[in-house]
Amino acid sequence: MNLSFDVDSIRQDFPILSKKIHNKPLVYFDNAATSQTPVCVIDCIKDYYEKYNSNIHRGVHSLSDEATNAYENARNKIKDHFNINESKEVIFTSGTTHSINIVSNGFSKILKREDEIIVSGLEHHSNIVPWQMMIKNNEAKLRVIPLKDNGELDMDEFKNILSNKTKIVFLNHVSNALGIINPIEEIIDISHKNGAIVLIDGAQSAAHFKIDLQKLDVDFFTASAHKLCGPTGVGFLYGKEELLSRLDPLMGGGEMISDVTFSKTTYADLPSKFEAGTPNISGVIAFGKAIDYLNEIGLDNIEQYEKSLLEYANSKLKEIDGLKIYGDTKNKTSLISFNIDGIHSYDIGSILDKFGIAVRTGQHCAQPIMDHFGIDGTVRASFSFINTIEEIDHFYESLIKVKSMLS
Amino acid sequence: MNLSFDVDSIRQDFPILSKKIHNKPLVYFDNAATSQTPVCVIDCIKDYYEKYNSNIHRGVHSLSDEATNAYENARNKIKDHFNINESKEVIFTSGTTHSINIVSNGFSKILKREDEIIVSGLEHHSNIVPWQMMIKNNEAKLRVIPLKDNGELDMDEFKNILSNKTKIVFLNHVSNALGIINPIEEIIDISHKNGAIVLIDGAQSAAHFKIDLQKLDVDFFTASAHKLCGPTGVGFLYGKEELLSRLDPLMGGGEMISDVTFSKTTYADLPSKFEAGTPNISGVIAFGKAIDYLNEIGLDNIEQYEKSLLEYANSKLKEIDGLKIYGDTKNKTSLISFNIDGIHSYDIGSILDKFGIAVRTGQHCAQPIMDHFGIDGTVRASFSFINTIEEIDHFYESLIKVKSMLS
Amino acid sequence: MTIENAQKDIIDNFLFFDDWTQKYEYIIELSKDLESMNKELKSEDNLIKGCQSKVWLHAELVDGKINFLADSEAIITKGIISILLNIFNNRTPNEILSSNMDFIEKIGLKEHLSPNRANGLSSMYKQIKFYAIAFSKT
Amino acid sequence: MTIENAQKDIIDNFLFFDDWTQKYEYIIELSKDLESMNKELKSEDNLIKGCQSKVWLHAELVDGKINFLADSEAIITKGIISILLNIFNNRTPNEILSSNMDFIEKIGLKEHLSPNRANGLSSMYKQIKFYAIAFSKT
Ligand SMILES: Cc1ncc(COP(=O)(O)O)c(C=O)c1O
Ligand SMILES: Cc1ncc(COP(=O)(O)O)c(C=O)c1O
Repeated sequence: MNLSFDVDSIRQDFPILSKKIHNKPLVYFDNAATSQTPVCVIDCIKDYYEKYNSNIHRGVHSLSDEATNAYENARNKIKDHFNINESKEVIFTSGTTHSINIVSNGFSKILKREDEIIVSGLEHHSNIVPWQMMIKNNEAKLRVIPLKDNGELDMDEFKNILSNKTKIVFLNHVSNALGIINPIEEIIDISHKNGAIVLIDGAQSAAHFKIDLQKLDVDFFTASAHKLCGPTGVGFLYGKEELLSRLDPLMGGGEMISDVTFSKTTYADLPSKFEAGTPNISGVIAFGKAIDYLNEIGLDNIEQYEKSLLEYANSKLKEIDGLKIYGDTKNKTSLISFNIDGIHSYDIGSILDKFGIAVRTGQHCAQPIMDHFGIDGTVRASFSFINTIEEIDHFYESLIKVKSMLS
Repeated sequence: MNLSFDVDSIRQDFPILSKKIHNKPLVYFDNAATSQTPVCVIDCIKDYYEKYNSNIHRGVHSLSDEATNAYENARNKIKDHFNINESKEVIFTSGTTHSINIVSNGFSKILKREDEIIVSGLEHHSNIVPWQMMIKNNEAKLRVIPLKDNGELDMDEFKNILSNKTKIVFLNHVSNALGIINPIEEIIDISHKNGAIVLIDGAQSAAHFKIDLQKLDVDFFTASAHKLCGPTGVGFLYGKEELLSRLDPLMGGGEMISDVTFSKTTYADLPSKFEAGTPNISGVIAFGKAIDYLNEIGLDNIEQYEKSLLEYANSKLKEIDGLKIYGDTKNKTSLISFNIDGIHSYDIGSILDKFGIAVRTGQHCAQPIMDHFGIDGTVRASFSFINTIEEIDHFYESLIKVKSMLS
Repeated sequence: MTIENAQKDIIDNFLFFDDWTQKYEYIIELSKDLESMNKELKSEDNLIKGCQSKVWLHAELVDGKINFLADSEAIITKGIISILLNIFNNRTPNEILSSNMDFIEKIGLKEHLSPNRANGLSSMYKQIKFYAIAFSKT
Repeated sequence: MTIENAQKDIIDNFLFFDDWTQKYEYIIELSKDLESMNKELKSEDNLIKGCQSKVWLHAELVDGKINFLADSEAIITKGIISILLNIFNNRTPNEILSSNMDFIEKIGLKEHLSPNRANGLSSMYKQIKFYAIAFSKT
């Protein structure tokens, strides 16, 4: 166990952890769906509405100044945290899904019929549909990196389908269904050598380890605040300035233009061009606070602690007869996707809930992965640094009971 | 003065009103940019993160149920408040700008070269740009309802440009730059008789009087929570079911599809089809709370009280030599847009801020209206039910001082 | 027995149980009573949307009464279907249309009524009513 | 006089004032000192983006030093430009590039430094530096 990591005191930061579910203490193992929110982030939102709520930019009064400063300050925090070159390369969005749509829509007029897009076979819905919508317009071709038996991407096949027709390569950093960490360094490197642009979906990675975007040299990257101890309805899209400048915006509206008459519109500079309308101001500011919070704990500490949780949970769960873990590879985040022989995942989830344990069940918006394993869904327990060894013990014991009830 | 309206006790609901700006009490006359937030809405957000923060839909555990129920409950509140037929006709968006883009993007493939879109000359940027982006694709034509000298829409001209080529008529209910209430009943009626669909932007109207969407028989309607005592980053789009069903979604992602493989996607039913990705869950729930709050006070009371504020402010401001009010018509909300001879609006706004008074200055995202009056901008003081006669007196006296300083 | 009486019976049965474990064990028991459904009937058409585990519901009008057949992959869902069919099987469309689902709350299974798409109970009931409407028009 | 000394002078001047009214009246006074700018120079090219009131800034290199001409429609903005040009006019590109804007905070005009696009001071300073960079390369 990592001694420098005081999980008990960290848990004090999360008001929801004192909640009872069916009279049992809440055991929250659905961190991959959304993270819980520390009190400093909640207070930050409260503070905003109590003290300086105001529309931002172009305001002449002090409140608007204060809100604008806080908003732009949050942009700088994202920039620093992910080691981004310039703050204008940080676009605030309503989340990962929105970010991806900005990129796919932006390229929809740039790509042509002969062009190809490569998507991994490990994707969340959000990563597939925008491209399917896009290729309806330009008839580009969508190609898929197949999975190996264990759920990892088949890199040999990736190299096979990559060609000079490939314009965009697109995948999640970590699979939400399995927790597998993809070899994005290698993928970015090979793709760049072939002249393809790479967009990485960091929705499932950013909360678990430190990410340096300049070092990765990735072209686009995105994550959602609500999986990073931040609030719902906000996320960011990073893009290299030169690329962002080439893309048309997804939405038109106030702030994203520098000049409007009825006959002509001139787009404003970055980042405004992509931030049409009044943004989620309190959300963005609280997102900045969440990043501060994660840095106070330290992502390296988080990574190490979560690794120990995963190891422990893995060893316990494997004691259970008939329990099968999917994507049980070396390089993964603290997430276990499993089934128990002859029992439906929905039944397991329903009964675990009665024990106070929140897991997700079903396809995890990743039907193609389920098809790959020939299953209908899994139980997904996703841990984070707010979880404990004791909770995993309780989980193990509850699973034993579930099994005896259901078989 | 309306006696049934106890503004002092209402002001207690707004923590920000105890704020000092440059050591003076905050006088917030920028309500048209964003409304302030009552404590019950702030508490609602806090409550969400402290007690039932969870991703919604498809979750098997209690937290997810609780969050989903609260989220769908908010949808019902919007439905009831605006007298909408079915809750699935309420789409949650990130705000008015997003809503408008859903409609303009949705029609972008339906409209053809000969088709026409009519937009009023009283529009906010957000209402013009999406259509300019749209007609780049389909070469439809954008026509503008011109303004009369006093700033009202020229209805004769509207009838002239309306034809069987007109597919969409599109305007704000209330102008953000001038506060003029447009005759939307008449516009909807005439448009429908010509077979055109009408989208009304209610960003500036919904906070000021009661709106019955079924009675209006409007096809699409939208507003933003942050102008309705709610949080930032959320709004809604109402659309008649039959019309919403015909539109392709703006964004692709989780929840908005019912079936995905790599080769084909089937869109989910309403409203999910338009709500891709994790929505602003806390924002939507707090939006519902804000609607409750407005209903507790009563929009009829609000309307009457704000009318008295406007009348008083109008009469005071007109005492000031060289002060010119733009759009000073009978039918308007509690908003005054003005200039003082020989003084730039920015100077007025900057110095008012020193007196604690927050107004907006400039073009109010409505350059075409400014062009119409041949001016560069105005000072805009927008009142709401949290403001008082005393604040208007202070405003008047401060303006006198500003004038003497600057001329 | 009227629908109301059938619902009362179920409420009475559930009153016996002290804790949720017993309730769930009973539901699991009930799942075994469900008449088995032919593979061909488990078609795309009979699949109820909005349930996390797959649920199929098939209906036929026989002598003015509706015959339901249903199945699910999840055992708890199956048990709940079994309760529903105990109540709604072999009823006239009108009986079904004038019924309600209050008893679910009374037997402590309210969570299954949630609009949350993970839980299919409200979708199932909607579908049962949908059939009743369709058949009342024939 | 160095840039630093010019900034010190301004700080000293502002120290005289007890309240913001006097400060603003002084700024308004200063606006009148601004050398007038030819209409042709108020071109699209010389317009500084990101200011709520229109601000034009024109620069020329004369004998290794930068001559600035500027104007605004708003009097307060004009006064602030006047302060800036007092400091930065007739300096070499290098002098400008090694300067900073801390004095603005010291004279209590920090609000004008905000990244808020309504306030143009930071945009103006950026533009002044931009010219300095451009001319230092010639
Ligand atoms: C009339 C009108 N339409 C649209 C908008 C844009 O709303 P939002 O910024 O919330 O998207 C505004 C906001 O200022 C407005 O006043
Ligand atoms: C890998 C991955 N990508 C994208 C998303 C979508 O993120 P959001 O719902 O915040 O837009 C998720 C969320 O579940 C995810 O896990």
